[in-house]
Parts: sequence; C-alpha cells; structure tokens
Amino acid sequence: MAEIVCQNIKKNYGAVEVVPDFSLHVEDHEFIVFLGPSGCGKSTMLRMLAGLEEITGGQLMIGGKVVNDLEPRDRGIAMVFQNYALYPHMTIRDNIAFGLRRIKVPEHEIKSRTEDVTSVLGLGPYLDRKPTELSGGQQQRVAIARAMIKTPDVFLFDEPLSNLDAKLRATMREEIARLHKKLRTTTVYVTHDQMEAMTLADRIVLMKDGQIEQVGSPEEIYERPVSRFVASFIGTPAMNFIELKVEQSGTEWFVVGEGVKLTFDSSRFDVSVGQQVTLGVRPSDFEAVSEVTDRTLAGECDLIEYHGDQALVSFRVGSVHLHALVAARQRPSEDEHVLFQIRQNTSHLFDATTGRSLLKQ
Amino acid sequence: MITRFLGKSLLVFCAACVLVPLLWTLMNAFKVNADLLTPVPQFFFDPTFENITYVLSRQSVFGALYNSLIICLSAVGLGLVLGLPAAYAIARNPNRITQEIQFFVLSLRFLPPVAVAIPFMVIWLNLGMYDTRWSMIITYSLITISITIWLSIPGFQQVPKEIEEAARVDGYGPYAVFAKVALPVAMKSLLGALAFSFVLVWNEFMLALMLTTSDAKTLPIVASEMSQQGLNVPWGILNAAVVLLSIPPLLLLGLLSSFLNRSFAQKNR
Amino acid sequence: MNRRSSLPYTFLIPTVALLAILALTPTIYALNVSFTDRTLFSSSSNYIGFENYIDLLSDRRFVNSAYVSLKWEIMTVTTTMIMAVGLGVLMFECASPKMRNLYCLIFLIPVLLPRVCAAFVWKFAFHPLYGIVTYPYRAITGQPLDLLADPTTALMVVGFVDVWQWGFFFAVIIVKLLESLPPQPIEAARLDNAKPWQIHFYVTIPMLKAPLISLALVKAIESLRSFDLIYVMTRGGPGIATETLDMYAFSQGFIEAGKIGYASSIAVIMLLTTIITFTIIWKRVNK
Amino acid sequence: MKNLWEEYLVKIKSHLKTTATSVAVILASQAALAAGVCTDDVRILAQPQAGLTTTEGFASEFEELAGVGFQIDYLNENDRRAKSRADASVIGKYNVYYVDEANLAQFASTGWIAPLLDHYPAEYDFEDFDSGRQTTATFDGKVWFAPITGGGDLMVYRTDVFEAAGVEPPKTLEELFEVVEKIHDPENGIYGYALRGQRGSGANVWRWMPYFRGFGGEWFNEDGTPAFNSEAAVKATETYLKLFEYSPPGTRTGSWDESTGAFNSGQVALIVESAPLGGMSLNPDNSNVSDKVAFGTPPAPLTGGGYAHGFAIGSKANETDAERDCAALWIAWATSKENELRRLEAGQSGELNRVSVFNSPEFAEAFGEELPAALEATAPFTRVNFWQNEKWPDLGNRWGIILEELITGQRTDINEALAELEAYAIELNSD
Repeated sequence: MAEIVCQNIKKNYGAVEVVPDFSLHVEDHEFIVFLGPSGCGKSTMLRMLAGLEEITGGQLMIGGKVVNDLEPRDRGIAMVFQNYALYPHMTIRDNIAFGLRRIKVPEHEIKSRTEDVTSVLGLGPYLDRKPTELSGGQQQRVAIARAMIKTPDVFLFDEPLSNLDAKLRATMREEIARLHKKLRTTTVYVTHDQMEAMTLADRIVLMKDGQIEQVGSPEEIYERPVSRFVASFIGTPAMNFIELKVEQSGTEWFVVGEGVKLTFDSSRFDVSVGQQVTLGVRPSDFEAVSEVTDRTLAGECDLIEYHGDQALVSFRVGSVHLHALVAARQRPSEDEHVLFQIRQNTSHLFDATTGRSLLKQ
Repeated sequence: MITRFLGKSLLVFCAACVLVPLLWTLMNAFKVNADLLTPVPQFFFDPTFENITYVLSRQSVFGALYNSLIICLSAVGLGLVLGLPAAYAIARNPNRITQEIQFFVLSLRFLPPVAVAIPFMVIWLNLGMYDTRWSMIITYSLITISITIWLSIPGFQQVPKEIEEAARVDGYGPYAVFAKVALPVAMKSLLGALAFSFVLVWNEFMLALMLTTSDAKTLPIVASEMSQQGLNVPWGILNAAVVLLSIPPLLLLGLLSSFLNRSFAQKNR
Repeated sequence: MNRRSSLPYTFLIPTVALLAILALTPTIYALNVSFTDRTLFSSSSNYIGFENYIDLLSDRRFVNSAYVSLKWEIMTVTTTMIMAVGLGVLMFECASPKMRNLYCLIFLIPVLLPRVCAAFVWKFAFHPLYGIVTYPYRAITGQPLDLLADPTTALMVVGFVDVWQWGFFFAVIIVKLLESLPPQPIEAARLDNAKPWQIHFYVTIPMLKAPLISLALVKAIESLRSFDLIYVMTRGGPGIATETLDMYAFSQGFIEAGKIGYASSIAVIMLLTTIITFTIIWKRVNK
Repeated sequence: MKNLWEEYLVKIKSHLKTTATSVAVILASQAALAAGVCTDDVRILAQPQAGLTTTEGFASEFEELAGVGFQIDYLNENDRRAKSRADASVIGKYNVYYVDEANLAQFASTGWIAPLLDHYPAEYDFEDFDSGRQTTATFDGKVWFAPITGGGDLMVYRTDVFEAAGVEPPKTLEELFEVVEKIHDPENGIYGYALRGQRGSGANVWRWMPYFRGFGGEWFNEDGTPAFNSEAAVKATETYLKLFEYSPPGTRTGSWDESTGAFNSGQVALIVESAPLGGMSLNPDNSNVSDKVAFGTPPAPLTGGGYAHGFAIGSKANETDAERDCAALWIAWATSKENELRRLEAGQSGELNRVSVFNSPEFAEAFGEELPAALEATAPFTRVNFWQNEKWPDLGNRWGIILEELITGQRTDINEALAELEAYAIELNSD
C-alpha cells in the first residue's frame, strides 16, 4: 500500500507542453479519479505514474520513494488498459500469470493465486481460452485479474470501461467499486465519464489543459464547483448558464439581464455592483410555480423530453435556452407559457470573464 | 445479365490462362519426346516416369537442391535475425532517422541485379570465395534482409502499443517485450514476409548464374542448363525440371495469400 | 517506447551497417572497375579513365539496349497495370466472395513461379511447331507461327510472360484494395443508377489513386529484373531485338568478351539512372 | 587368473587387428600408386553430352582404377566457354576442362591447359582417334585434348521425299537450289532445307563458314589485316540468307537443336549438318524418319566444318606432374575404346571418335554400311573453317549477332554489316 506524491510534474513533447505543472497528494487506500475531456492530459499523467512516459520535470514519489527514473516494474504498480491489452497469443491463464513468471514465482503458487483472483472475478471457466474467444466484459475482467494478481501498491486504470456498452459498463463499475472496498489498494482511475467518477471516486481530480481545475470529493465537486468549466462538466443534464449583470437596490442584490431580474443571497458570493457574471442553475433546481416572484424565470416552453419519472423541459427566456427537470406528471405541454422558480441557495455565480466561482469559501 | 455472364466467362478464361499452361507443363513432364514434338498437341499418351527419374537421379540436381535449400534458408535466416529486429525498431520509433533508413532499405531494391552481380563476381573472385555457398548466402542476404524489413514493418505496426505497455508494466524489459510479445503477436504477418523473401531468393537467377559455377550452383541454374542436355532439347526432361523447381514456392501459396489478405484487411480499419 | 532504451540502437546499427556494406561495396567496386580495362581472364588491370564510357556512346548495341530497356519498362508497366485494374474490377463485379478467393489463389500462382520456369513454360507454349499457343494458328492457316524469331514480336512475347506473372498478381492486390474501400460511395453511386464501369471509372479507381501509383512504381522497379525471362527465351535475340541493358552487360562481361570493366560501366550507368529516377519519383509520390 | 587371460587375449586380438589394417592400407596405396597418382577426386567442367552420362554410369570402374572418384559439372556451350575461361585464368578449380576447336588456341597459348601427351597413358592408344580430330586437337605442334565428339559435315536427306519428287541428291550448290526449290512444300509440312540462325561462333557462323570458305573466303591476310570483307563473304551471306527462305520456322533463332530437331521430326527434306546427325537420324528413339534417310557429302563447293570437342588437363588445378597424370588418366579412361563402345551400345553415335570403333562389327550392325561410308567420304572435304586464334570467339560471336540480325531482317545491308565486323576486328587486333 502506498501514497503517491506528485510535485510540480511537467511533461513536454518537444516544444508542446502537455502538462505544465501538476501537484497532487494521493493518500494511501484512496480511490482517485482523473476526470476531464479528451486531450486534457489525464492519460498522459497516468502513464507518467505508470512509467510508460518519461517525466520531463518535477518529482514523483510512490510509497515514499522517488520513482521518476524507475522502470514500470520497479514502481509497485499494476495497470488496466482501455482496450484491455491482453496478450492475444496466450491463454487467459498465461495472460494472468505472465507477470509472475518473470519474477520466477513457483508454479504452484502461481496456480493458487490465479485461482484466487479468477474466482473473485468469476473467470474460472475461461482460463484455457484465448482472449479473442471472450466477450468485452470478460476481457476487461481478465485485464483486472492480471493487475490484481501482482498485489501492487497502486492500481492504475486507463478508461477501463469506455469500450463496453452502457449496461455492462454499469455492472463493471459496480464490480470495481466492490473490489476496491475489499482490497483497499490505492487507485488512480482515468475517465471522461462523470458518472464513473462520481460513483467510484473518493476524490475527483478534474483536469483541463493539463492542469488541475479542482480536486475534491464528488459531493464537493458537484455542489461547490470552483469554475464554470467544472460546473458545466459535472451533472446531467448540464447546468444552465445565463449571462447577467449584478445590481443592488437597497439591501437587495439582483442579477439582471434581458427579461430577467433575479434576487440572490449576497452573503454567499463575493460580488460587486456592475460586475458581469454568469448565473448557473442545475435543471433539477428549477421548480414549476404559478406565481411570479423575484426568483422566477418566465419563458416559452418549446420542447419536452420525456424521461419516465421525470421530464426535461426546454424553454426560452429572451434569447437564452434553458432546461428544467420536473416530475413527469407536472410537465407542461409544448408551446405553453411556463414559470420556474430557482430553489433557495442552489444558484451559482461565476465571473463572466475568468469563469471562476464567486461563491464564498 | 448478359454482361455478367460475359464477365464470368472472361474470368474463367483468365483462370485457364494461368492453369492450362501449367497443367500442360505437368503433362509434358510425363511424355517422351515423340509425344511432345507433335504438330497437334497430344492429350492422350502413355505416361512415362523417365523424365522425372532422370531429373531426380542427376547428381547435379541433388547438389543444386541441397545448395538452394542451404543458401536460401540461411539467407532467410539472416533476414530473420537481422531484419526483424530492425523492422521492429523502425516500426516503434517513427522519426526522421528511421524514415531515412526505411527508404534506404527500399532503395536497395532499385539496384539493378547486374550492377550487383558484376562487382560481386570480381569481389568473390579476389577473395577466393567465388562459387562458394558462403558468398551466395551473403549476397542473397542483401535481398532477404531488406525485403524482410520492408514487409515486416507493417506487421509490427499492427501490434497494439498497449499490449507492449502491458508487458512492460508486467515487468518485462524492451528486449523481452520484443521477444515474448511483439514477435509472437505479429508472427503471422512476419511468416508471410519471410515466405516472400524465401520465394524471392529461391527464384533468383541472375546472381546465381554469375556467381556460381558448380559448388554453389542453385536449382534455377541447373534447370536452365537442362535445356541443353545432350543433343536434342530434352523438352520432357526440361518440363520435369520446371515442375520440380516450381513446387517449393507453390507450397507457400497459402501462406502468402493469407499474408496479402492480412495486410490489406488492416488497411481498412 | 522508452527513449532511454538501447533497443533501437542494438536493433538497427548492425543491420543497417551490414546492409550499407553489402550495398556500397559492390557499388563502389563497380564504379572503380568501370574506369579500368579489367577482363575476366586476368586479375591485373589498368586505369583508363572515362574510355569505357566514351566507347559506350558510340556503341550501337548499347544505344539499342538502352532503347529496348526503355521500351520494356513502358510496355510491361502499362500493360500490367491495365490488365490488373481490368481484371481486378471484373473479379470484384462478377465473382461471388467465395469464387473471388479461389480466383485470387489461382492468380497468385504465376508470380510465385520461378521466372526461369515461367519462361520455359511459355517458350514451349510459343514454339512455332509444337507450341500449344501457336497450335490454333497452325491448325487454321497451316502455317507455323514463330513469334520469338520475329524482331517485331519477340519483345512482346517476352513482355507477355512478364505481364502474365505480374498482371494476375496485381489484379489480386487490386481486388483486395477494392474490398477495403468503404462501401458508402459505391452504394451512393449505385443509388444514382450508375453503371458498374462508371462506378469504377469515376469513383473507386480515383479513390485508389495513391495505391495504384505505388503499385505502378513497384512494377517499374521489378521490371528492371527482366534478365531471367530474356536469358531463357531469347538471349537478347533475334539479333539484338530483345537485348536489354542487363542482358548486354551480361554478354559483355561474361559470354562474349569477358570485358568486366566495360560491363561495369554499363552497370554504373544503369545504377545511376535507376537510383536517381526512382528516388525522385518515390519521394514525390510519397509526399 | 582367468580374468588376466581374457585381458591378454583381447589385447592380442586388437593388436592383430591394427596390424592387419595398416597392411591393408599400405597395399591399397601401393595399388593406387601403380594405377595413377590420384589423391583427390577429379573435377571436370564439361558441356552436356549424352555419351558422358553413359560414362558417368561406370564411375566405379574409374574409382577402382585410380582410387578416387570424379565429378562432372555441366554448363551449356556459351556458359561453359565463359566460365571455363574464368576458372582457368583465376580460380583453377577444375582438373579437366572441356575445350573445343574454337577456344583451343586461347587455352593453349595462355597456358591454361597442359600438353596432353606428356601424361596420357600409352595403353589407351591416342593414335586410334580419327585423324581429323587429332589434327583439330593439335595447336602449335602439340596435342592438347582427347576428343569426345567431333567430325565434319554430312548431307542427310529424305529418300521418300526425293523419290516422290523424282530428284537426285545434289552434287553442287546450283543443284541444291534446284532440288530445294522443287521439294519445298511448307503447306504440306515439308521444308526444303534447314539452317541455323542463332547467334554464336559455333552456331549460325558455324554453318555460314562452309559457304564463305567454299567461295574462297579468307579471314585474315598474312600480315594480320582483316580480309573477310570480300566478295566471297558477300556471296556466302547472300546464299545463306537465300537458303533461309526454305528453312523451317524456329531455325531463324535456333541452332543445332532446332534444325536437326526439325529434320528428325520429318519436316525437312535435306540438311547439311555436323556428322553426329547421321547416327541420330538413324536412331528411332530420336528420329521419326529413321527408315527413310540417306547420306551424302556436302554439295560442292561447300567445305565441311571440321570440329572436335574434348578434354584437356587444367594447369592451375594440377600443379604437379602427379596431378596431371591423374587428370590425364581420367581423360584417357573417359575417351577409351571401352567407353566408346558403351556409347555405341546406348545409341549415342555422336560421341564416337575412334577408328577402331568405326570399323567394329558393332558399329556396322548399328548403322549399316551407308553411314560409315558417307562419313569416310566427307573426310576429304572437311576443313578448319574458322580463324585459329585466341581472339576467334570474340570475333565469331560478334559476326554471329550481326548475322542473326541479317537473318531476322533487322538489317539488310550486307556490305555495311561486313564493314562493321571489320571495324571490330581492327579494334580487336589493336588491343
């Protein structure tokens, strides 16, 4: 078991800077998820942890040891790849045992350990097959088994579920969560799927352009996004944004825009009068009301997506399109005039130019 | 419909263009000269094994067969030992230098054989190695190494990088990754490449003609000499020799065909 | 791959060094010998400067063989490509996938045959008196047909054998290329009621332009290896009608006079021409 | 005690054994010494001849005789000439070379081969060889090779065709043209005459030379200047090209194989070719016309092209006299009367050279009276037609190419062609 310390890690490909400066402290037993859009450097970061990419600058420590120049095998890690990366010419058994063979683990021990790992993952019946004879989910399980058998200090997952279909993905996600609960091995998991991140992570590292945008528990990230980027990345359906201007009248503070005037609790935010801000409201934080208040938005409903228990109402306020999630039974009909109220203390304000959250810490 | 029928007939005709001469040659290998040298082609005749036995009983044929096998297999072996690693290194390190190396390897194919044969003849004569198997192996390895490199690069490129990375995470060093993962995974494509280089040197004629007299003489040379055996052109014997010489490359037909299928199927991805 | 690894060096340096030695030694040697009057029968020789090259300019057989070589290149490359494209499209259109595989297997045979064998097979098939190809002509006209002895047709007959070997092979490759094309444009063209030949002429062949050019280039390179066929079928005859540069260099260096110096100068000229031409073309095509 | 005894006995036995083997070795080596002084297998570079295949079948006989084996490597005529030159001058791998009338001068004058008779065992009777062949094997007053094949020219014709047309065998070239004109009937598969068109000093030039020499042509003047660009050469060439109109297809680029093949398959009425054709045409295995051929001498003024191929001792591979003795022993054995009789039995009449064989009852039985008589009758016409010089192959081959171009119609101007050859000869002589 080990903790991971990244200090000012840099990565350049020639003149191109992929990771300018990355610092992070991963606790022992922790499940960390690197989340971000493609090309944000999360995979590169993971591959540097694994030792598959050279580290241009900074220091990386795993288990208290500087590992910058160590080969992958000397870092105490195991890795699961997106496309499984099973050895196509070996049986499942040999795939799993391949790493142990190198360190000359006695054959009988390999056998018992293989059986342990495969019984956990339910791979028993497939041991003598070749990878191509297995389904995608089974292959991914083999890849996990191959990583597990080495009893590494750190597990690294590189988008392990993105090649699976939606249903299988949910099952596997659950399995990984359970496995971690059982093994408690420090884990770094890369994904672009917020759902995986939210359900698996102890802490999410949200990355953008090679830099950490926010680190925090799923709850923190969801509820207190530090930037408009984070807010927009997390949560489905996505958060609504409206460009507004801060105004004050007496003790009342308002954000004002085209056909919009809303009051807000100024004690939650660091704002000044006249500041251009972006108001962020999650669709689920709208509630349908019948009376106009200073927290309501009025608009024309133009499309309704029926989700079963809920419905996503798309409506237009001025020139902005907004979405509200309502109980399916209470959904309006299309082309209707609708009125939505923002729930108390759920709105977010971001600086319109920097995109940083204006929420007081 | 009519055009389709015409097209199909044309295809059958083309297949006949390939097969008929070859089957005809095979038939002729079992004819005596009197059945061969007839103004009207003879389809019915008393088959004779005289030609085949004559060819097989020739000391020179045996010697040449032995030479061909030793020389071609050794040259292909050199191609394997030196060519495959180089191809791997090029496939895994795409940069300016390896690109230039790749082009250099290809450009060896531009060398006119006669421009290689004449100087090599003088060189081997001067070194006292003329007409030895060693000199032939070395000369042919120029062909086998370059062809092996050229044809194996795509084979290695098709091996997913992640598999090699998984092996590195599993603790293997770069050389072990090459030997235990890249080689076996790419094996089928590589076999095709090696088969191609074998066929190329097995069929090679001009270098063998100019660089050997007797000790290292290969089968194509002996086959061509058969045309002047004795006083008459022994067409029956010649046909038998042609049949014998063609068998080894044709045995590799399946391997090469699947190599082609593989190389072009991958492009589609 | 880890940049710290020594693997690229250990894997590349010995091989490239060996290839360089194997390729450069004969090249430099040929260049050196081409400035001497070296013969096959003695190992002593004198430097005679550019005399061999100057002699070549006024050698009617050299000029002729350069012309024959050029004719050979143009003839074999164009006919091979035309036949391969035609046959490839034909297979693609008219044969079921299963039959196509069978045809592909059959059409691979000629190129695998040793060229010496192919040459003998066809030499006998074209025999004026006993050949199976000339038989219909003989049967109808009662006249023999000696195409290999006729200076106007001899090169064509030899070229026919070359095309027989390569055309079928390339047809197989072209079918594989056609199969690898995305089906949407072809289907779209079909929906527009285009005829099969129109589809191929306007859609698929243009899509395959790059690989077809590469194939033509490969054929041009392989056409340099005409020697085996010509040696067996005509030995450069009748007269010098099929005497290509390599055949002539072989005759000069070996059969007739053993003038290795002179033959080397022919080889050097071939070497320079082909390397310069193909390097320029190849680099331009692959840009 | 018993054990000691046993040990002793074993020792004695093994001692006896070694003594016995060493005695055997000494005896064997003495036998070899007596027979020849061969220490290594004899290597021979030869041109394929059916008769040699027969000889190879009796290899054990030579092994017994010399204590070593032998290995013959075969190359076709052009390659054999080229590679034996290369080997003789630079490498010296072969103990025995196959030389012919055309390159004897070169091999002898450069010392690549050693005089034969210094080493030839007397009991094989060199004098028994046909005198024409002995003459061809002689250069500079010394004998260099023992013949395997040779002879002059023979006229062979079809009795059935001649009878049907009511013509007599021609005695002169004029008659030849008349006869050929009369019987030439390609529509019915009968060609009047057959020639060789393929390039080569031993191919088309070989058949052209009888006309050239018959018309009085000379290759070179006394002072070494070329003399062949003469009226005789023009006339010979014109005649040769004219006769080609009657020659079957395939012969324009063919050589001996094609022209004799056409005759033996029954498509040619008349042919003048090297003497071995006589025996071949009588052999039903080779010939469809074996029962309807007759023989005569070449029509006047044609000369017969005297030729002989044979085996000579390589100088480079055999440095010592002992080695040369060994090579000579093989040559003598391979060309011995016994081996010739075996070839006769195998129907390989082209590889017979000994007078005693020609006069043997076996020969008469195989070929009747007519062929031997015809062969004898050709002897007075047989001449050496080519230029006896080491540069002959080069010159002859050059003329062969030009002649082939004339025959196949790539050029038509005979004078210009001869002028080109003359220029080449002057260049050759200036080297």
